[in-house]
Amino acid sequence: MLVHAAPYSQQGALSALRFANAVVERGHRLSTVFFYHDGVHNASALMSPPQDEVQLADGWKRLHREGGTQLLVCIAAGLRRGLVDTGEAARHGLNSHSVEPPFELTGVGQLVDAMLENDRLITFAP
Amino acid sequence: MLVHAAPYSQQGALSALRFANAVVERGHRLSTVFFYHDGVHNASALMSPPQDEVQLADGWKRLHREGGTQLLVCIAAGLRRGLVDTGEAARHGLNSHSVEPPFELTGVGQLVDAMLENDRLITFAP
Amino acid sequence: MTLHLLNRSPQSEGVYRDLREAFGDGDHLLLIEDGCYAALSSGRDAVAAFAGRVSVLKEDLVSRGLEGRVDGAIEVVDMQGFVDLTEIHQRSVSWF
Amino acid sequence: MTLHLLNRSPQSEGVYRDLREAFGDGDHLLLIEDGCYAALSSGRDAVAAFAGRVSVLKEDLVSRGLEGRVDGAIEVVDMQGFVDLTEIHQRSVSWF
Amino acid sequence: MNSTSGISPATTAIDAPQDLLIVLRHAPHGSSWLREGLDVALVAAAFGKRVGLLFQGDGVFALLQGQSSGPLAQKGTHPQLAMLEMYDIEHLWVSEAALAARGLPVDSLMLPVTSLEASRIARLMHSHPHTLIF
Amino acid sequence: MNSTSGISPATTAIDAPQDLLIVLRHAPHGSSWLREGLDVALVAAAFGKRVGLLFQGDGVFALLQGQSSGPLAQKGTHPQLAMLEMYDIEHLWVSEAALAARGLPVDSLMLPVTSLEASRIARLMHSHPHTLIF
Repeated sequence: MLVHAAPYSQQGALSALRFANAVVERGHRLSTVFFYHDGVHNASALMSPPQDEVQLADGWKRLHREGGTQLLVCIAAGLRRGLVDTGEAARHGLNSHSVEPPFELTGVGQLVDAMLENDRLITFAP
Repeated sequence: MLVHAAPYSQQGALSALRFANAVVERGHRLSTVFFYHDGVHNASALMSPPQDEVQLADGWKRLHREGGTQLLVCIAAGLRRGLVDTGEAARHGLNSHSVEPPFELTGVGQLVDAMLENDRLITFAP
Repeated sequence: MTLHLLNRSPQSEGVYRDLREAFGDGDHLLLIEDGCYAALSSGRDAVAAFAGRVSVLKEDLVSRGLEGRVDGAIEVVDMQGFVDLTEIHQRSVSWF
Repeated sequence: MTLHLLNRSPQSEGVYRDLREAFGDGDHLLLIEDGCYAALSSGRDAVAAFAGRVSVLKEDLVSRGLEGRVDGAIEVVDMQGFVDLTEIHQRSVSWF
Repeated sequence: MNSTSGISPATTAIDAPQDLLIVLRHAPHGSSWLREGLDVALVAAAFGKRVGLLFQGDGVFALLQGQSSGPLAQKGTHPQLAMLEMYDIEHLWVSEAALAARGLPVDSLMLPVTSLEASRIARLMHSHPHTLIF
Repeated sequence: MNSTSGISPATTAIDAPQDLLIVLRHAPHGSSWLREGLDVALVAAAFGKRVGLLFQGDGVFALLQGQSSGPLAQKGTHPQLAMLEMYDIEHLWVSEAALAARGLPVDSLMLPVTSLEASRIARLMHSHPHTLIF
């Protein structure tokens, strides 16, 4: 699954998570979610939506915990947009970070691999 | 000035900064830039674009330093999108933050005030 | 055979135009998110080229208050139907 | 008198349509960013309703390779001209 | 031409410029534009400003009856619209052409609105000192 | 109908499906879609995959000659396009209708491309096992 849509700005991230849940419920394995373009914002550990709104990050983490789905964040798209894990923060001299496991920063090559290795790829756009 | 556009995803943030510089060069005072919608991402202290690309954050800070322009970030739009200063991080139990001075988290009321107090408002959209 | 997903209202005429070029024999279109507005009779022109091969996602219709307003030629599918469509078609592409 | 800013290509027909409704006597349109593509002769229909009251931002034309291709009826202004327009007009609105 | 649903005659006056006009061009649910535009309207009203709303383009879909919360309990914008009256936001205008293009009769909407033809929309914008488009 | 600029006859074959087809529908500069789509193409090619590109809609503006860097030295996408050949990305297709609607002759573009009418675009997509739209 490829997610280009940012949470809270566009519906695409909600649609993606809802579809992911439905696929898993059907008994399929969802091996990888790759976050690209503004979709990288799904990986932010700093989102604090109001309590009575959807907590998207929890949904993504549950997919990982319960089905082992990899949550991959494009590193090039992410660094430009302020998505950094502790390693990248140190390398860029930042005293804060915004990406935590199970989200992993990775290269676009992983998207290409995932596309060719899996039966199906579905994209959720902004 | 009202900025809805995120850096690196859309040209709007670049256009806004370029226009801001031109206005100041002309001798006008730019009292306030208000970041709303995806424009709140301009306030991220964690953006690490490649060295050979535009460093937008530096441009915004220079406006503040040289002309006293207020850099206001909508707190409701920002919290949903992972823009938190140290105070909000503490309040939400986060061990990292993404917004640092001279950017300030503030309410939409400040946008309304700025709109009514200033001669001109110009919006840069995504 | 390709499943095309489209999430833009008919207001985005360019994306409907490009989809028409790319839509082949045996393909299917699923309208999701703001694409649901193309399932109204006012959206008939936008999707006329795909006649008989268009579905729309029920959950997105319901939240928009569109459920009773769908053009008769368009099939309403729920989330399970969405998953079915991705199983039936070898691949999907997303237009936006 | 209002200065209208527009940053979408003519592909986004809906925003041009809504702007036409809102464009009043004495108003002016400045095309910026991807709005520049409406300054080509192929964009003539999109901006016909604003004839004689349309400018396009030079810097955005240049980066897109459009400088020599602008329709004769449209005035090219640089960043200083953009600032001038915001001084002349009491207010501006941005369409996207 | 100019018609209203007849419920609130106050909304017929376009000669009652408010402090701020908010133009809503985006449909509910698909993006946060509509919600964030309405947030500005509600906050401005709470700060004592007189606010008018113009629904244009896909923004008219915000006025459909029967909307509900979205997938994963995503909030809709209809609860915000239901609060407008409480905030004294009573000047609601809608593009006649936008309604017609979408086959929506003005009296089928969830709120009483005044439908305006194009020339009156241009006049509406001229009569307001401040306009924001969402 | 099918025409090429004549510089590279290899690009005429639509019967040469690649591992991955990237469809580019967005104009340069205004958003990062074009850049990020081309990044995927270049990385896939660097990983040894055979990649074809289809320019559709406003994506055809990516092929205009004479582009340069943007405001505040924002990089354009024309340097990425200039690198395609080095990455062995040689199958470049463009929508004939998209060019015509924008008044762009196929031989005025910065790269040799094969222009395709609608029915051939549908065939092109069917012949590729993987397609991504940007």
